[in-house]
Amino acid sequence: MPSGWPKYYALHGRDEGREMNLSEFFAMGGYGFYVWGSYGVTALCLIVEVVLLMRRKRTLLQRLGRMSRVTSTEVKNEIQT
Amino acid sequence: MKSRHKRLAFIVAGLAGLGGAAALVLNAFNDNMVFFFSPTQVFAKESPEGRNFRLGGLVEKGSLKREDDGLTVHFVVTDTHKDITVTYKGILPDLFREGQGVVAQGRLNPDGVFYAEEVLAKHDENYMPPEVKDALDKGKAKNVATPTGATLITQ
Amino acid sequence: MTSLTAAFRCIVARDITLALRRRADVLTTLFFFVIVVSLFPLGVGPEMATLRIIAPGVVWVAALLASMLALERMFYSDYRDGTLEQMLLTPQPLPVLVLGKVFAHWLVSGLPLVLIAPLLGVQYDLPPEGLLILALSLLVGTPVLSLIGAIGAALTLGVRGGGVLVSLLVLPLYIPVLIFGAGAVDASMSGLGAQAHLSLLGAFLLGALILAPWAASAALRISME
Amino acid sequence: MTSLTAAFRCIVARDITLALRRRADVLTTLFFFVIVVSLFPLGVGPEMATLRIIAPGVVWVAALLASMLALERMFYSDYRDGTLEQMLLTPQPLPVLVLGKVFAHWLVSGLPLVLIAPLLGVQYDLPPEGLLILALSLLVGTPVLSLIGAIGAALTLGVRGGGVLVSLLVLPLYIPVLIFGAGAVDASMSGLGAQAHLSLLGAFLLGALILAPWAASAALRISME
Amino acid sequence: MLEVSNLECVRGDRRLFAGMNFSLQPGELLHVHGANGSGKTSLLRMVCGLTAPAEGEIRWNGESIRSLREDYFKDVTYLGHLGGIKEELTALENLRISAELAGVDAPEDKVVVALGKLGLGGREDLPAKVLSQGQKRRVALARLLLCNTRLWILDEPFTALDVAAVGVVQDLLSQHLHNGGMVILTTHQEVDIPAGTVRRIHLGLQ
Amino acid sequence: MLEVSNLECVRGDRRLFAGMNFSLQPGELLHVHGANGSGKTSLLRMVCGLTAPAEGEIRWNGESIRSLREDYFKDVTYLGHLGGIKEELTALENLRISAELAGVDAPEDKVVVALGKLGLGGREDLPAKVLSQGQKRRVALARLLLCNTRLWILDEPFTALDVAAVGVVQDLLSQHLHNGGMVILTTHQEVDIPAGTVRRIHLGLQ
Amino acid sequence: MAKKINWFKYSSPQAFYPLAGKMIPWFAVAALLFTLPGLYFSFFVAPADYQQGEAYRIMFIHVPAAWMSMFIYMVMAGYAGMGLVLNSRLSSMMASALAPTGAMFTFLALWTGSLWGKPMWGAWWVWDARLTSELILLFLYIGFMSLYAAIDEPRRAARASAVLALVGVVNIPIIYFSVKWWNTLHQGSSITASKGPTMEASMFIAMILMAMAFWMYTIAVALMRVRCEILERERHAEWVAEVLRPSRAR
Ligand code: HEM
Ligand SMILES: Nc1ncnc2c1ncn2[C@@H]1O[C@H](COP(=O)(O)OP(=O)(O)OP(=O)(O)O)[C@@H](O)[C@H]1O
Ligand SMILES: Nc1ncnc2c1ncn2[C@@H]1O[C@H](COP(=O)(O)OP(=O)(O)OP(=O)(O)O)[C@@H](O)[C@H]1O
Ligand SMILES: [Mg+2]
Ligand SMILES: [Mg+2]
Repeated sequence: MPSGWPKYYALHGRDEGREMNLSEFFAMGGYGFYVWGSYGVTALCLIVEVVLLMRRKRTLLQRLGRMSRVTSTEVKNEIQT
Repeated sequence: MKSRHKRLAFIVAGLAGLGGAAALVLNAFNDNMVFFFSPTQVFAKESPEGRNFRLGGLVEKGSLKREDDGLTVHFVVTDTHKDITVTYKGILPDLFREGQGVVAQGRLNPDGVFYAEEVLAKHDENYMPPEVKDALDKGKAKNVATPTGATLITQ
Repeated sequence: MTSLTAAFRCIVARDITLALRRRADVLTTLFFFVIVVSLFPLGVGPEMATLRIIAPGVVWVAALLASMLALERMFYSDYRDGTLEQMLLTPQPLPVLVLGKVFAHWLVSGLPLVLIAPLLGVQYDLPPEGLLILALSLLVGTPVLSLIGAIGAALTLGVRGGGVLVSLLVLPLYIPVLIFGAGAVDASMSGLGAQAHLSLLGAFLLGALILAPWAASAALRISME
Repeated sequence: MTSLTAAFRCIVARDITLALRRRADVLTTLFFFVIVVSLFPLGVGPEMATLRIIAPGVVWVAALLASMLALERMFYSDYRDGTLEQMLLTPQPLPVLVLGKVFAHWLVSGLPLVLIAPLLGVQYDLPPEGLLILALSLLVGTPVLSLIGAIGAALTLGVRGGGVLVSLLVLPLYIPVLIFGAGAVDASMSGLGAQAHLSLLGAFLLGALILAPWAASAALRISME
Repeated sequence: MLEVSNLECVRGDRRLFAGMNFSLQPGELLHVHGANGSGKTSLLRMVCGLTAPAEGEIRWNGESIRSLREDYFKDVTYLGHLGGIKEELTALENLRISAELAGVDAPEDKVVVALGKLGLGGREDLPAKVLSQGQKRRVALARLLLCNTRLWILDEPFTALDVAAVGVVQDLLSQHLHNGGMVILTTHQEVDIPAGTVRRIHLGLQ
Repeated sequence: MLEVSNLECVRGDRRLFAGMNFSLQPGELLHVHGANGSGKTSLLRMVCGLTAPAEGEIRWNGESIRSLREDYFKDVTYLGHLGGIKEELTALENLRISAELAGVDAPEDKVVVALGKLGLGGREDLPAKVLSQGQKRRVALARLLLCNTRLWILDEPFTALDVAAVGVVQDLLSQHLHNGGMVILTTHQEVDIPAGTVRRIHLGLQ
Repeated sequence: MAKKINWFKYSSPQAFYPLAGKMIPWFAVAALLFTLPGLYFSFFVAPADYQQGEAYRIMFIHVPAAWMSMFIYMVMAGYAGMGLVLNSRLSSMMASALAPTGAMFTFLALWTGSLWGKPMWGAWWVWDARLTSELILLFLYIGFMSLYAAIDEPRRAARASAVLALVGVVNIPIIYFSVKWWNTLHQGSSITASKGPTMEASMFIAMILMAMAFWMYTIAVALMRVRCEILERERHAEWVAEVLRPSRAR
């Protein structure tokens, strides 16, 4: 644990100012499941959303690219009429 | 011309209706519509008899007693005017503390003891580190304690 | 102004005539309500104590489902045969016509529920006061259901399979009505007085009366595009 | 014989394609089921003890209602656009086509209920064994509902407002399924073993499989006159 | 009186027509031609105000129909692919209700006369559902006799009609034009209107 | 081949016709005439076997169609007021499914050709709901090209069709008659069939 | 017509498409720049609470997610209304681009709330006013999206779902004031205009940082989605073909 880390108030703040260690950090004073469950799902949702969007954009561009190659002349005609 | 008059009439009627709705809402909030009953209400026989209801209030300081099985607990719920003893068998929520808000669901026995089937902790909207709390408690203990109680008791 | 009330009356009379021509429809909403309420003792078992507790909830949920199902009839048949199209092209303000349709719909599908609910409550061993409040809460609550439902029905008109999609749109908005409706009966039975719940329901009713016809007619115009 | 299975497969494939084209429909039956089951705690109050008692009844009643509502879709759209007419004029035995339609309908509207029911049961705090029996009873019971429902749907086809009239015809026949379905879960939870109930449900299924397609196709021919 | 300027119609992905301009004066009939799917129905619904155009404007007496709304509908009668006939109501009831909603006074005898003119005498009190295709269509057309609107918009009015009924409708149209009315119609049948100016629009190059 | 004897039709309270007799030989077309509401649709549905006659009998190759049932349906194609087109399916899927149910083998290219003949080339993969009135009707008519049944029963096949499509259908009919098929149709439009014998029935005295 | 007025320039999808493309990276970076110190403050600077100990750290995502769920709905309804009244395509596209993200934040508020409620209150879920109305919000989002998906014609879909969005707006004040109006189990607001935040400064800062991060994220994601939407709906327009040409060369 890098020693320059800030002070961290441990469980219920009785012995304030003590340096934390990693497993204590993950235990979150016994609430690890709830805290990490929240943060984890949140991160997951955000990341999944972004990934889905990127995929959507990629497939869309591919499809439109294919379409524009096939019908680009046709599209123009339609617009002129 | 004529349709404009109509439109005006519609708007007036609409506003009147909204006013009426607002009045009814206020009326409803004046009345008691509660998630739970306070001990005072229970003593005033406002709470349902012979069926389950929710009892809310503060856990009286120093009233919590555990039985030997480690599961059954007794404590007193107060709204600073009246007290009711509650018996509960089960796991208490972590936020359950003496002096803190609690909502218990269960029924009132004729002996005046409230048998709870479910206990929920209600807490206040203050967030601060413990030492600040200590300092506050030392200084103006009353001011901090009242809002907690107030949220529970006001309806 | 007189032309408005004339149009309103004309629509109400028309829809009620139509409903009487297909009386089966009216009776079957009612029948649905009755049968849902009566199915529960079959599914849940006949213990009176349990039944009394669940009674307000069951009756209200059944009323909610029944009036949701009846929604489909509010605009759909007019849509199919083109009379709705004609209604949109009428020199009357559409919200007035919509209000007329909703009112007729409620008379035919909501009011019967209100009238029969006390009888069903007796099945569940509700005390007289509970029965009264049950009927009252339904009397104030079911028009709200019809009004909110009109919006959903109008929105899903053109849409295929709208008959079920409508539940998705409408049920979330029904939830408050359900809570306060069933809450009123609960409160009165536990000796608390249902006034607060009822006035909230009344507030919903007023709000819906003002907003729903506008929203529904906007939705109708969109659906007919 | 091969032409029979080919026709059966063709109808099933067609109806499933159609269902996938209007996916909203499929999802909304499911949604209806979910929301009915979830409404009850709102109306009845959130006490776990009560909820656990009423759980099998509520889930079964909800399944019954959901599959009843979905019935309307079984023949109606085919009737409206004349494809049903064409089906009657097909050189295939009608009961086979009807069976195909019922099967596709169940795949789309019954099976999802079976799959999601255990999740909903968890809301009501059912024990794992109860959940298993719940799913099993639904797996055997919902096809019966679809089969019986097909008769009702076929009978009420031409009739205006049949969508609700169908409940009048079909619900009485659904009641035994409901009683034994909910009873199976109750029995297993009270430690009695659900075998007897489940075998009865199985008997219903076999009976319905044999009788319903004939009855429904006769009803269809009558409705199309 | 009716002016349409720079109208564009898009359905789904397809632009059916664009830059359409025409105007219609009293006594004129506009016959919209075009192959199946060329956008005739779409055009008529736009002119009625049922659909909003993708681009362009429709004006009635110089004002946009979007802003006129109900005041425009006072002057228009539309008859679409769907007749707007309720099957449970009798022919008589159907017509009386639609007249009342249109704000027109239609006493029973007047309606009976109108139905008689369209060859439905004696069938006034049958529910519309037992009428045949063509008879239903006739009931819908009887509305034209009752309302006294200036602009008639008729989408395939002659479908399902037998020769006699076609003749009646043709007479109706001539008379309306003669009285200074306006008509927009589509039909695939060849129909000639003796009186009044007939203008044509041809839709679609496909 | 098709013999109808002493047929009577009653709808509601009214007897539409009675004592009707006719027979149809290969290569013959029967054109059922009559005013609106004279019972044409009712007659056609009876001949299909959809409705039971009030009196009289219909025989196909000497056997009553009531007893033939599915064997009769092998030889018949019916096109009613409703097209029998599912709106969610594409034109292609619609046709392939109805061919398969009719027990006919219809590979994709054959269906595409049929659609092309009816002027729907390039629209094979559009869901039918976005097609116009007339286009839907064309899809329904394309069935005639796929099935190889002997007896076609067509209720107003020309409604909503533009001139080009009417021509195509006329050609289809001639060809079918030429190949020894039989046709029963109703239409209010005047349509002539170059090849084959055309017989007429006039319904209704009213 | 609208194109003549200058500040309407970007209300056309054609002009907005490249602009959105340019803005996305900025907002994405901003989101990251708020997240990092936000997380640092949440876990290392903010002290444990005197009552709730460490569990209260869920607040740093629960509250921003709940805020965003309501805020996005308001913005979405605003855009939808604009699309309805002004008939501008871009507004309706923005509305439908915001909906999935809004639904996600609503879900997250519910999820984190439940995970917080179990240890603190002793129940995953209670039917109190705040929780119920937030659940209704989720259903409204889902309804909006399904209605939009159920109608094939994009313009009609946009207009129909706009009506629904506007009707649903009444729910927002109910969510917000529910803790005042009813006696909920959910706590009252900690941040009020009159009293100021009733929480420690470092906690408050952490919450604000996370809220800013979510906000920036929302903008970036909504812009990405609206770009897809624009391409899909305008795929036949000439400018789309123009846009696609360089992407094919790449
Ligand atoms: C599923 C359960 C929950 C839901 C749906 C929910 C919903 C919400 C919503 C919508 C807000 C924003 C309202 C506003 O800005 O005033 C909010 C704020 C908040 N919630 Fe929750 N909540 C849940 C559970 C909890 C729990 C268990 C706690 C704490 C024990 C909690 C603590 C807070 C706090 C501290 C705020 C900020 C209040 C403020 O400063 O305005 N929530 N919640
Ligand atoms: N919702 C839609 N999505 C996509 N395309 C559509 C939609 N509605 C209509 N169309 C297309 O618009 C075109 C015009 O339809 P419209 O009904 O206006 O034709 P029409 O000229 O009236 O034809 P008909 O003579 O057959 O009645 C058709 O090609 C149809 O495919
Ligand atoms: N269910 C019914 N009850 C009573 N009368 C009916 C019923 N169905 C049809 N009719 C009557 O039968 C008659 C014939 O109807 P049908 O549809 O066969 O006529 P059609 O010759 O096809 O007319 P069209 O040219 O208008 O299509 C009509 O006069 C109609 O009123
Ligand atoms: Mg057309
Ligand atoms: Mg006919």
